[in-house]
Amino acid sequence: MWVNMGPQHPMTHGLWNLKVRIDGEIIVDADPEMGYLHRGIEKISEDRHYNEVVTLMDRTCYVAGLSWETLYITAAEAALHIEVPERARWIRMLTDELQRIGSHVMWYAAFVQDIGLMTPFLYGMRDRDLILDLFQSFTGARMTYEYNRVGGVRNDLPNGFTDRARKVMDWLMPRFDEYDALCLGSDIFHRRCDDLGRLSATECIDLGITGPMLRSAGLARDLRKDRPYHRYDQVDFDVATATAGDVTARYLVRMEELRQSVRIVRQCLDWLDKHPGSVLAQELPRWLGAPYAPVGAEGYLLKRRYPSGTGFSAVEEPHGEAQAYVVNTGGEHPYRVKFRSPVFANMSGAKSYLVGYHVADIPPIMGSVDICVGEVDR
Amino acid sequence: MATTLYSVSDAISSLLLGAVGSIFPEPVHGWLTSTDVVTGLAVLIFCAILLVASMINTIMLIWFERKLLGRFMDRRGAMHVGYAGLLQNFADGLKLFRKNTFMPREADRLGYFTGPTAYMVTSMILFGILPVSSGWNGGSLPLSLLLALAVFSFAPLFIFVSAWSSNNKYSLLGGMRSAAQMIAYEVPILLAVVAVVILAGSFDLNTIVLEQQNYWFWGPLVVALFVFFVGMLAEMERIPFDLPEAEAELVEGWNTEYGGMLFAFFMLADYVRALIGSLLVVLLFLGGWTMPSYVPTALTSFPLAGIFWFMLKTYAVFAIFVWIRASLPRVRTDQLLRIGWMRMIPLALLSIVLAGLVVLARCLPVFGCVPTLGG
Amino acid sequence: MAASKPEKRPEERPTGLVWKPLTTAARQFAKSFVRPSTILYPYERLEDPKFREKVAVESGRPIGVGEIWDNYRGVHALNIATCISCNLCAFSCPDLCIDMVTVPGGDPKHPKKCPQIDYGKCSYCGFCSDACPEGCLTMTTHYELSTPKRSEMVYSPQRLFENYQHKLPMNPIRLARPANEDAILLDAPLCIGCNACARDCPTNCITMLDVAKPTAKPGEKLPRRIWKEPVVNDSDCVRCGTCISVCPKECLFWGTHK
Amino acid sequence: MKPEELKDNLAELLGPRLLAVEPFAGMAGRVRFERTAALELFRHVREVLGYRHLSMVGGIDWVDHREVFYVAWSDERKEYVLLSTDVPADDPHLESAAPVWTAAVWHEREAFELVGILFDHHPDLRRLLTPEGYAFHPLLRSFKLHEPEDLEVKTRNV
Repeated sequence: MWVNMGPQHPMTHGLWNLKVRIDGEIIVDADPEMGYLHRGIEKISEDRHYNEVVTLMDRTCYVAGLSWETLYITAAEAALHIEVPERARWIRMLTDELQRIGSHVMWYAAFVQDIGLMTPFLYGMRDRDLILDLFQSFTGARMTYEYNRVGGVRNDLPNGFTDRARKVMDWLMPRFDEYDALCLGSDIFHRRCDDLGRLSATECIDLGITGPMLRSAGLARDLRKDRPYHRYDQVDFDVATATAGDVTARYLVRMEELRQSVRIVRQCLDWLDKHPGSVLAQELPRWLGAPYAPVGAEGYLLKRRYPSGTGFSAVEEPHGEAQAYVVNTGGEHPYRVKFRSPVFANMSGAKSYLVGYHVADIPPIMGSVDICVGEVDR
Repeated sequence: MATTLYSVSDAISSLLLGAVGSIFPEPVHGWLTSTDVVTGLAVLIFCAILLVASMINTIMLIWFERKLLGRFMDRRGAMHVGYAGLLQNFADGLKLFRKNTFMPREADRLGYFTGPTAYMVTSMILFGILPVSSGWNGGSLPLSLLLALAVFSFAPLFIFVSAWSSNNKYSLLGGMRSAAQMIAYEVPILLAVVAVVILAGSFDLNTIVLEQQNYWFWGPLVVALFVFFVGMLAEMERIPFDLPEAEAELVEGWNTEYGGMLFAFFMLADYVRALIGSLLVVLLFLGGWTMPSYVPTALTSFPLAGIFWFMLKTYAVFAIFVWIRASLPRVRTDQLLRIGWMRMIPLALLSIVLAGLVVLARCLPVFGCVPTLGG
Repeated sequence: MAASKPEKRPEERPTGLVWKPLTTAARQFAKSFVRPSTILYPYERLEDPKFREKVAVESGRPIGVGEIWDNYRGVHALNIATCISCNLCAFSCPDLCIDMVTVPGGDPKHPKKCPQIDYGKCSYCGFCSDACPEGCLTMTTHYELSTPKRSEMVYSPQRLFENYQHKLPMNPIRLARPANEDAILLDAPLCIGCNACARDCPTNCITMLDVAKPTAKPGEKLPRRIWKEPVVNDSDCVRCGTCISVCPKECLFWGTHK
Repeated sequence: MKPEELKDNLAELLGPRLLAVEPFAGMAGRVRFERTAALELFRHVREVLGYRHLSMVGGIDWVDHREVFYVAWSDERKEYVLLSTDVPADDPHLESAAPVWTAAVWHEREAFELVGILFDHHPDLRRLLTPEGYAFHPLLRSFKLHEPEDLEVKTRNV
């Protein structure tokens, strides 16, 4: 019997359809169907200024907007040959890590709800709100930040931000122990999640699965360590790994990453306290600094050509490894923007980690993938 | 035994009929005040009181759960309608009442409408059986416990009927799970109740409570209490055993296709069953309306004190159900059934043995009594 | 894969107990009676700093420490009096939700145009207020915009001006603007001296200066043009590019003074 | 791995079908190859050079031709490599990488539906994001989002 789980279904956490074939309560086949949230962000980007694409990035992944902003903007800067001030890089690293905390806490909230825990869901939402408060205090919005600009970030951190962020971090650390008590401390959680959705590291690599799912299978692959971007080579942190490759292992990896992110955030705050400076590059082409000149068709009003180039960037987004590929042919608009969404790849292997388990296992397994449909469909 | 609730309604009935009859001439007056008519109206009034009281209790139970759950989750629960949201559930009920009753095109008409109604009715019948305080009950039967459990276990049938007839894959899966789960947990519940019956020597709930005047049964029968409690969690389909309506994978389980008042029936019946589960726990293990002798008499002798203490205990037991709901995830179907058959039944059998031992111990010369079975 | 044999977990696992979650939830239960984290929104508002302090003290959460709300990007406020109709806000809008509409107060030949914002499309990115050279279009922290009619989501300049007059709290965050800004340069041989740029310049920073009419060599035909050329006063120029877009010969362009 | 090393390594295998190996910021290099060499190159890159993890497949429409690029990651070398090839716009066929990298299945489906690259021997070449039976390849330059007049009006609206 084929059952359509979606596009309107409590398990999906977004708009997508998981078609599963079941035999009694056992899954024998699975086929995810995507595209319900396809907005053509790559196409719209071709008609926008480099800076205006940032507004789309917040909507690409609605739980990790700033990670996607930095992903796109680093690729765009590489394509435009622009150097970024040191302080802006650290601020980007700070925002990436705050966003990772926000996203993982959001994941925790959604995941525990899948296995029937309503209480931690609200704890997660409550704690994520503090991260959103922090974001709001320097970006001006709670979810759609529009904070990054080509050449840096829009504005510096407000006065007293670092103290505020430290207070939030201090408050969050004991909350993570509370999360663990509610999940790992419960035998039922282990009954539900152990040996579920198992994947070995080799399978993960073959299927293109990255992020916490891959690390839970025992491979310590983290772009922040392997290919340091921003200033990750200057901060201390450990890559969280587990060995079992099942749902519990993914939980453990994400929880450990939360704690490591707090560690990185604290180092960033210390650095930012000591090193004031400019946050936006000074040598920007006319149409990249604000305000924006009126434009006609591609490059039509520009007598001056800018060097073309191709930019590639890869960041360790909360869901996995995201990449952006920006082609600049010298106009005000990018010629082509291509994103690689980690969830897209993680979901493409759905069949291999669903078949053989029960229908009741679908929510925890798909929950442990941490699906954000916005970035899958783009 | 003439129950107090019935005598109250009888009095109301004769008063009412006397007053109405006095304005009519003789033959009508005589007929109105005859015993048959008075008794007939008394039964109706009795039912009305029971219905209203149990409905209000059920709705207050929902409010109670919402508020408690809210506090567990670091929020407030319903706040807007009435003081602290007291009237919120009445408003919700009114909203559901106003909604259109619809039926999916391919659904089976008979089963689709019969299922929720029968589920509701069988749940409500139990209020006529369970005593609330000494004398405050509907029918006082020598086998009221057995009848209560028999009626209680009708539910899977009607759930399955409504699930199957709504012609939805999720409903069907939920209905099948529900039936399997309820049947699986019927057995340990009955076995645990057997332990209580052995100790009390009666199937009559009144007698069981009276037997607990000296000591509540949860002391000697803690294993049975545990089994009964877990079994009730499953029967009531509450987290961690709420698989039939596990909303993460089965949308809403067996009531996916229901809306409006039919959905309200399910919702209400669920809470009726939750209330009855809590009532049964109190009646069987926590001494019903009796209080230990060291509680000052002033606290146990005011009017309706029995009902007060009884309801207090019931809500306390329900609060534990809510506490569990707030902190545990749900288990999987196969695990649930395995727990039911492989853990709960042996424990229930053990509790029967324990009950027998307690009965035997009672006849030791130290206690100075003779062993009795069936007082 | 499901088929693979489950291995032994290295992480230890609690044995058969659910005690820890129960106590954790109970602790939170006790705590929430002091101050649950819900805010009764229409009655209690986090914009009020005193209330924020109260919540923070009672709940122990670092909520709203400092000026969190003051930086919010909400509905716009427009000071019509200082608006120079430069059109930069409309150009910079990624969602094309800003229209320039005529407001009373301009001369009939060059009507004054001010932004009208369609909040049904607006994404509150703040590019327009970043772009505004006069600082007359700003974002306030006001965020309650719900309305039963779609047409009411379109805010006319007058309505935005009301926001300004009501002195809603302004979002103080400003873009860190790059120091070097390009200037308008002239490709002189192409210019025909038509005065279009000077006429449409919102800041009147373009003056048409005479250029010497060259003497025609024998046989050569001088171009038919007015012998004037625009000169841009860079300190007054807001870089709106209006002159570039109205230039019929496309002889103005962005560049840097060498 | 330096681009030169990469070039030496691949030149032996592909000969003239290897067009160029250019340096690329943040990567081992950008390998441009003839499309006939696709499967051979993919196999070599994955199994001999160890780029086991396929990250991204994308297409670019350059109007006269289309470019397809593959990004792969090696855990041993800890770096990416970019493989790109051109296919003519009127015959956008390319050998699918799915037999080599399982991960390519969905990525190539996406490249097919958005840029219209036809991957030969792909196990399941259906549309992924757009509805079934959708007639367009939206990321082609010929697919216009809005009429150019819109922009024209906006610019002149001073």
